[in-house]
Amino acid sequence: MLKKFFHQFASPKSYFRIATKIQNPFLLIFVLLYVFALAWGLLFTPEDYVQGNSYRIIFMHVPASFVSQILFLIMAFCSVIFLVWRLKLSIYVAKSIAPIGAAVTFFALFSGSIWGIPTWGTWWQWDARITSTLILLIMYLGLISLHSSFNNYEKADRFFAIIVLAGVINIPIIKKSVDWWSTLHQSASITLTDAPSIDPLMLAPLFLSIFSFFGLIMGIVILSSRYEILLREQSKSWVKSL
Amino acid sequence: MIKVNNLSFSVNNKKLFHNLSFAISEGELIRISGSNGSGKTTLLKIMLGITPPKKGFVEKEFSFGEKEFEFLGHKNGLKTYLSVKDNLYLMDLKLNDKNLKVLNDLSLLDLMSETVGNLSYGQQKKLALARVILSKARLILLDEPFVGLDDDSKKLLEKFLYNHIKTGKSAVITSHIDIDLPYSEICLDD
Amino acid sequence: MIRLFFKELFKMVRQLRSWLGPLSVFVLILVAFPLTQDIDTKFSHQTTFSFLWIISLLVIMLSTEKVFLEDFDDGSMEQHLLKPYNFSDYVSAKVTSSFLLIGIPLSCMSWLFLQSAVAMTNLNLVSLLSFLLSNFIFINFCFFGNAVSLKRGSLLGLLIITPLLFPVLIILGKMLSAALLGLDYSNFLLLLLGCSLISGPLMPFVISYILKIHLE
Amino acid sequence: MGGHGIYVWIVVIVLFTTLLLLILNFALRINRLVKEIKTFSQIKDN
Repeated sequence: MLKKFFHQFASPKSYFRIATKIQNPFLLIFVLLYVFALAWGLLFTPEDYVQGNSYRIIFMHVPASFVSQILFLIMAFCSVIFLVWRLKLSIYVAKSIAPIGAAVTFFALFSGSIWGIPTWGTWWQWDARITSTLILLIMYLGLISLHSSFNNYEKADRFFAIIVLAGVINIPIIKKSVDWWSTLHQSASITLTDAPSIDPLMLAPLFLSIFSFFGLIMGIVILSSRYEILLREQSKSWVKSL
Repeated sequence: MIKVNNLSFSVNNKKLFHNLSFAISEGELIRISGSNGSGKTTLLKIMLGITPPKKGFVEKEFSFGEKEFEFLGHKNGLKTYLSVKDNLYLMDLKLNDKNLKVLNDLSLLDLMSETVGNLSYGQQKKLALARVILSKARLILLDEPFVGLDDDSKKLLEKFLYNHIKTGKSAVITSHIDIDLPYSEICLDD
Repeated sequence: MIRLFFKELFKMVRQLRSWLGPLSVFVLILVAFPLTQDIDTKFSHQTTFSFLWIISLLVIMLSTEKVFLEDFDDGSMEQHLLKPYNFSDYVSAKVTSSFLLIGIPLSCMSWLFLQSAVAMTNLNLVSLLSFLLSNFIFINFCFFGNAVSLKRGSLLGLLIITPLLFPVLIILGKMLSAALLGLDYSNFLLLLLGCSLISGPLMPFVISYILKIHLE
Repeated sequence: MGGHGIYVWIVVIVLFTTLLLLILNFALRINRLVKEIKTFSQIKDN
């Protein structure tokens, strides 16, 4: 019953049709929203006493690192659906998330490093959060190269799903163990989460920017999953009659 | 003995065969023919249960686990860095008189201590065939068994297959080369 | 099962380069390490241990590079799949034989090197045990990685499984520092034991599932 | 303290370049693929 429902409404064909329709308005809304949130955060919030202007990177860094982890979770969710119900659409979506996730993770690391220069005086610290984010980036890259190294798509899909699941179990473990490891050393001078004195004036644009950045990235995911569907379903008749 | 029902298979959306049904009874030799890339090897692998089919199913009278069948594919399953004797040990073949006689017929007896990597392609193929011949399985599946064999060995294999089906056992082979045996044919070209 | 194990062991013993080669590389690196230091320097415990762990990990990666590729290429893996026994038995026979021929000698050599490099009085047995356990876990995970990237070179699989091994390395490090401070380190040892007890029986099933997909 | 505005602007520029590149990359790929599929099916029809 449920399976039938899935197969009818989650077929690549109907997904593609809906995605094509909503993609542009979706992207436009969230781009505008994000630009608005950034403008609010960058231009209309008071300067921080301790960090000066550099703290404003928070409005780009925090959304990116949040979304980079959420994307992996979504990918794992899709992989489970694919492995259990053999739903093709879910693995198309999962696969199209990987390059975007890599880009977002890279940006999260990059913006963190830039932020580190004025606040910590160094662009890198072997602190728990940064190390686990770096591992996340490596896993995204590994997944991309794994899928591209198979010439049989069906095998590649299954390996992809298995490794994503291994990774998603792995991420909390790594996080926990790296946390554990870093407690041995002195904790970093300023951790990213304990931004000094978050007052509501900063909090509102921060939440708005996280929300809108997430929406923006989901818009890009819709775009790239459309590409993936086209690529994989080329020989189907509905693609030809597009 | 084995029944194939409405089998379909495709790779990357390219159909290999569609709604294929046939049955193999006792004492029957089946030859699967078809052009290159028509899915002969894939069909064998589906019958063996290595590859799952896209649609349809294979009914077996006996379970494949029970040493009732023997399979030889393109790859011989030999260790090239070991001697012929060691390979026979890995295949669980004892060196008793009966087995040694068959090896002698295949003219492998003089090569027992030779490293397999030094043997010619045909000799290696014969060693791999020795496993099939000595296995006493009820069903044997051979993928292109005649490739690389000389005339004598080809005749020997044909004689073996003939005796094999004569005693009520069955065999499935894929081959491009014509054989002097009664067989029923399954053609994978449409 | 035991028969299968002896067959795998026989195959491996006959192929000297698959285990003697990595062991010699290990010895060469052990020799090279003190050469880069002054003769008088006494190594610190932490450095020596972490050096030994990382080198063991690298040598195990090197030695397990083609474990499945050989059987896959010559078609004997297909034959194993069709045999009456479980396919995962074949995998565990392979894991066990490489632990016997590579893991145990590596642990013993690391332990011997430790005796020569730093004076250990109270940690002798425990360090040997930790080497054995960690090498067992490393071998299991490297097999997993190689099964994933069977025909594409081992690099890809290692890229994916190396993050999985970080927690193990961190546990090792924590254990050592606790031991050096004179604190109770049995928790960490138990954790390590737990890791190997989980990965030992579980990994063959995961690996055999992956290999079956490859054989399709 | 104050200042440090330059860092913020670097990050802003990198962010928007990344996003733009991502969107453009996929949009262009889709366009090219659709065109290809169309021409292939036309050739097959004739």
